[in-house]
Amino acid sequence: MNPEILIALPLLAAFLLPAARRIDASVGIWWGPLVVLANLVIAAMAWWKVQLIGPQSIALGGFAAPLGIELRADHLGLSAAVLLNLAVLLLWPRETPDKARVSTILLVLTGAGCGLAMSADLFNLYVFFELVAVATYGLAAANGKGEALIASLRYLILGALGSALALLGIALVYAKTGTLNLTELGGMSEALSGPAGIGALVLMVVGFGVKAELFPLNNWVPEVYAHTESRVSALMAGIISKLGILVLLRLIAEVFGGSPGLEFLLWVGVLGVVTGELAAYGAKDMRRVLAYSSIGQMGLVAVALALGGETGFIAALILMLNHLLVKPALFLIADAWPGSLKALAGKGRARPLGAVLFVLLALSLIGVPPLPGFWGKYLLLDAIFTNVTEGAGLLVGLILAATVVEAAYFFRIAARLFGSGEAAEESKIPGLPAVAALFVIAFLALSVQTGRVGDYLKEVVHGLQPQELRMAQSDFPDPAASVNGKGERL
Amino acid sequence: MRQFASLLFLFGFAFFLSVLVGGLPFGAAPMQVGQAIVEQNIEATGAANAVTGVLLAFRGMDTLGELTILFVAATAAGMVVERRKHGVSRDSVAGFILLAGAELMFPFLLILGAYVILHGHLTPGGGFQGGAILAAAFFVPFLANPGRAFQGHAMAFVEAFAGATFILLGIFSIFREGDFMAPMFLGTGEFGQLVSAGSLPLLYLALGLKVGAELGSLVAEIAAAPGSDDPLIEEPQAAKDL
Amino acid sequence: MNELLSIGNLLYGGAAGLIVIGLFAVVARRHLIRVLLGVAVIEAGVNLMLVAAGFRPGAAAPIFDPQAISGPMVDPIPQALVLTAIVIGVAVLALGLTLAIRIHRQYGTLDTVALTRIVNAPAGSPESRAMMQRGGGGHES
Amino acid sequence: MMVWVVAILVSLMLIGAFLVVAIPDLLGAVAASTAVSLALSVLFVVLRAPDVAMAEAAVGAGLAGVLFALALRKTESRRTRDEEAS
Repeated sequence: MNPEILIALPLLAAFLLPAARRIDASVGIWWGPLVVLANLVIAAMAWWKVQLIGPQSIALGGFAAPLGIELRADHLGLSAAVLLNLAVLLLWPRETPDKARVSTILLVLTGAGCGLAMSADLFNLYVFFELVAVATYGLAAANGKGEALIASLRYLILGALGSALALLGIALVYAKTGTLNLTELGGMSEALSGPAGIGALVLMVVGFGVKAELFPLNNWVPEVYAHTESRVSALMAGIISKLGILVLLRLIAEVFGGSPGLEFLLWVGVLGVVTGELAAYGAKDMRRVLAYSSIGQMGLVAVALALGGETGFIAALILMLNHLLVKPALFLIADAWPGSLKALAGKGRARPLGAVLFVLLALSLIGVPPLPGFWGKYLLLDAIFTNVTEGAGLLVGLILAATVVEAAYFFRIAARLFGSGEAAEESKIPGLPAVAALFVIAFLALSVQTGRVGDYLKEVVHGLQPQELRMAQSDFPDPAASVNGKGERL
Repeated sequence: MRQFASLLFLFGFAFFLSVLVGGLPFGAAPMQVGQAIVEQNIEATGAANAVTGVLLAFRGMDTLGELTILFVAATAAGMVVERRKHGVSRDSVAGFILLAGAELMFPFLLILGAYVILHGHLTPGGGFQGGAILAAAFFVPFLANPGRAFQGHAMAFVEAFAGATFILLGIFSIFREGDFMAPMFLGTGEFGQLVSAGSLPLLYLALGLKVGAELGSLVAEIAAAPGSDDPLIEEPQAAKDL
Repeated sequence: MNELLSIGNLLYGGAAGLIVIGLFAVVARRHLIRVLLGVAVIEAGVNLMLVAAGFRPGAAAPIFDPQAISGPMVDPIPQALVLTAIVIGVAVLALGLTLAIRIHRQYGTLDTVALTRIVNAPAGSPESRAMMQRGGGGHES
Repeated sequence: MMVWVVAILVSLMLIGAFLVVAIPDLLGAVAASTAVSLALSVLFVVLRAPDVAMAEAAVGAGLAGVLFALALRKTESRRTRDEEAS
């Protein structure tokens, strides 16, 4: 099965949906989940094939890589595709007035996300990124409430600004090198070492960072997450933010490894961690606490990415995986406790299972030892000590201080949950929604199998062929060979 | 204060941009890939217009993505606007001359749009430009008389069919050529003829119809949205779902 | 050569100028429609930058003419990219305008500062009551 | 020769962009943005990009202008009272 189908099938289904629901109105309800389920099966099959025969390069349209667009069917791309399909299926929104149109948007989001995860062409990445972005603007406004509409419009303006800046970065890269293919750009690092190359990286970090909740353009995050349905917030914080990071990961691993522009990403990450955790400490309702904490976590991922190297990339991937499983579960569990944090008093005793799991998941975000979040932060600190020559102490100090703040606000919530308060009134929402339970089970599996997952992530990073690894290991295939010849197909 | 801070930021950004732009070559484009495409375009795609070759053949996936962005933006816009019953518009119907002019322009714009789309592989123009003209053909009469219904069933089917054709041609080529979105399974044909360049004219036709339909419905969504002082008429949920 | 240099400076400078002016509209103006106009201006600047990057003096447009002797051509790739970018830009803009119309209908203003004040106002305050009267409680169903 | 054409077009464009930001009347700002797009599309012709020029004229100048004008009519906010410089 060609992995291109992962993109084509959901888009085809989305195009047909508006016509199909004119024939039978119920189509709008079952069509979307069914197609995403089929796409999930295809993604899993393609992923398994990569496990068996290794990463493949696909020349779209039969035009070999620098002329046409190259797709990478590699560990990273297909793992992300599987997780995206799964997350969209599990977190399908329910409280939407217009189900058919939301289905269409989610189908497009699925197809575009798969494309974004696999594309190895700079402008094609931009197109898929923009497609994911427009779909999320729609999703953010899906419940039709006034606050959600305002949040969505602000998000759209920041997103459009970011996309324009990212496109400017791409224009700079193209003006300097005359190509858009990532593999080919990887061999032109000297052309990109001047101010134009560094500036291009900075612009792309800012632009793609909008979706990844990175520092300068992330003030849409709390408003959007506070006013959308919790499933939509979970989807956006859980997986869509990771797609933005994925683009940066590919860019850094293949093109900009060792560029001085990475210093900028490092400080973007640090500022994200510090501002995010401080804002979360000051936030007054649950949704905003989770949203700001998400900004902090993505900041950590950005720091890990900027440090690069095998350790840095694996730290970034573990932190992302941890956040991917924990944050949706937290959003769904916290659905039972809307509004101000003050109203939490004693609510935990009414729903002990949900409250205990909430605390457990929060512990992993903080980074308490046996949990996956600890390994992410541990590897991150390891990468700082090995890669940063001066100022490592300051960096570590800032991150540890942010962790203390993080611990402080989560413990405050825990104390309120289990503290004394009025007897909790009855609520229709159960303590642990079924979907949240699935995420918790996956999280527990990750906690038990951290070692094996870590080994797989090592393979994922090796599949990216970052430059330093390419030099270190002579048995890696020559990247130039896959550029000139037509890539092998599955 | 706010103004001052933003001015300061802008000066900084302007300086940053001037440093970036200062190092760029001009007039000596490093046509790493562009030169290869200019040389191979006719042989590979049979299209005289190299931009068309790039858009539909070499970088077809970008075009599919861009088409989908229009589609999803129109879908999201349709979700956001509140519905107003047809015919209860407070927007005034235009005068006789404008109405007649709009009706007169309709066939003219339609033919012009079709011409621009179908000659996209030979001359400047193509699916985007022709699609925008098609959209104008539909929304100019609509703007002159805002009360009339814009999107009927036929429109929805044209839209779905055009979008699906673009992808189905791509999937079809998997079976003929082994590659997704390989446009040449019909052969390149005789250079310079209207029917040549493989499936490019077909792709452009699908693209043009889809772009026209989506741009038209975006304008229609905005034109049909109730203004600030219009009374809100809630349609029953079932009607909106249909 | 001198002329070429100044053409290049003019084009790149013009593109940078558009981007900076557009950015001013985005960061310093408060009306949301003006902000969207600023975004459109920024996109225009970026598009100009891309097309200028593919320009070669004395080269023809990238369209083959069987009758003419084929000389050098300008780079077709940036042109294809810009075509795509133009359509993407207008799609995003249209969605933004739709949202703006709906927001204006519900809250009666498109001023960012006023909107922030209304949204953050606690329930029962004058602002939130004004909003309720105006939009009839909006769309809460 | 070409330098003068480019210089005139670029300055037209920049003046238009400045007006987009500066005109208090929003409808005037929309008209200015249309002027920016038109100057840009002529510039694309000069740069040997006829396809892009057509698209910019049709989409950037025509369609975007119509969309903005429609949105302004719907929001009835030609005079931006809210937008006093602060």
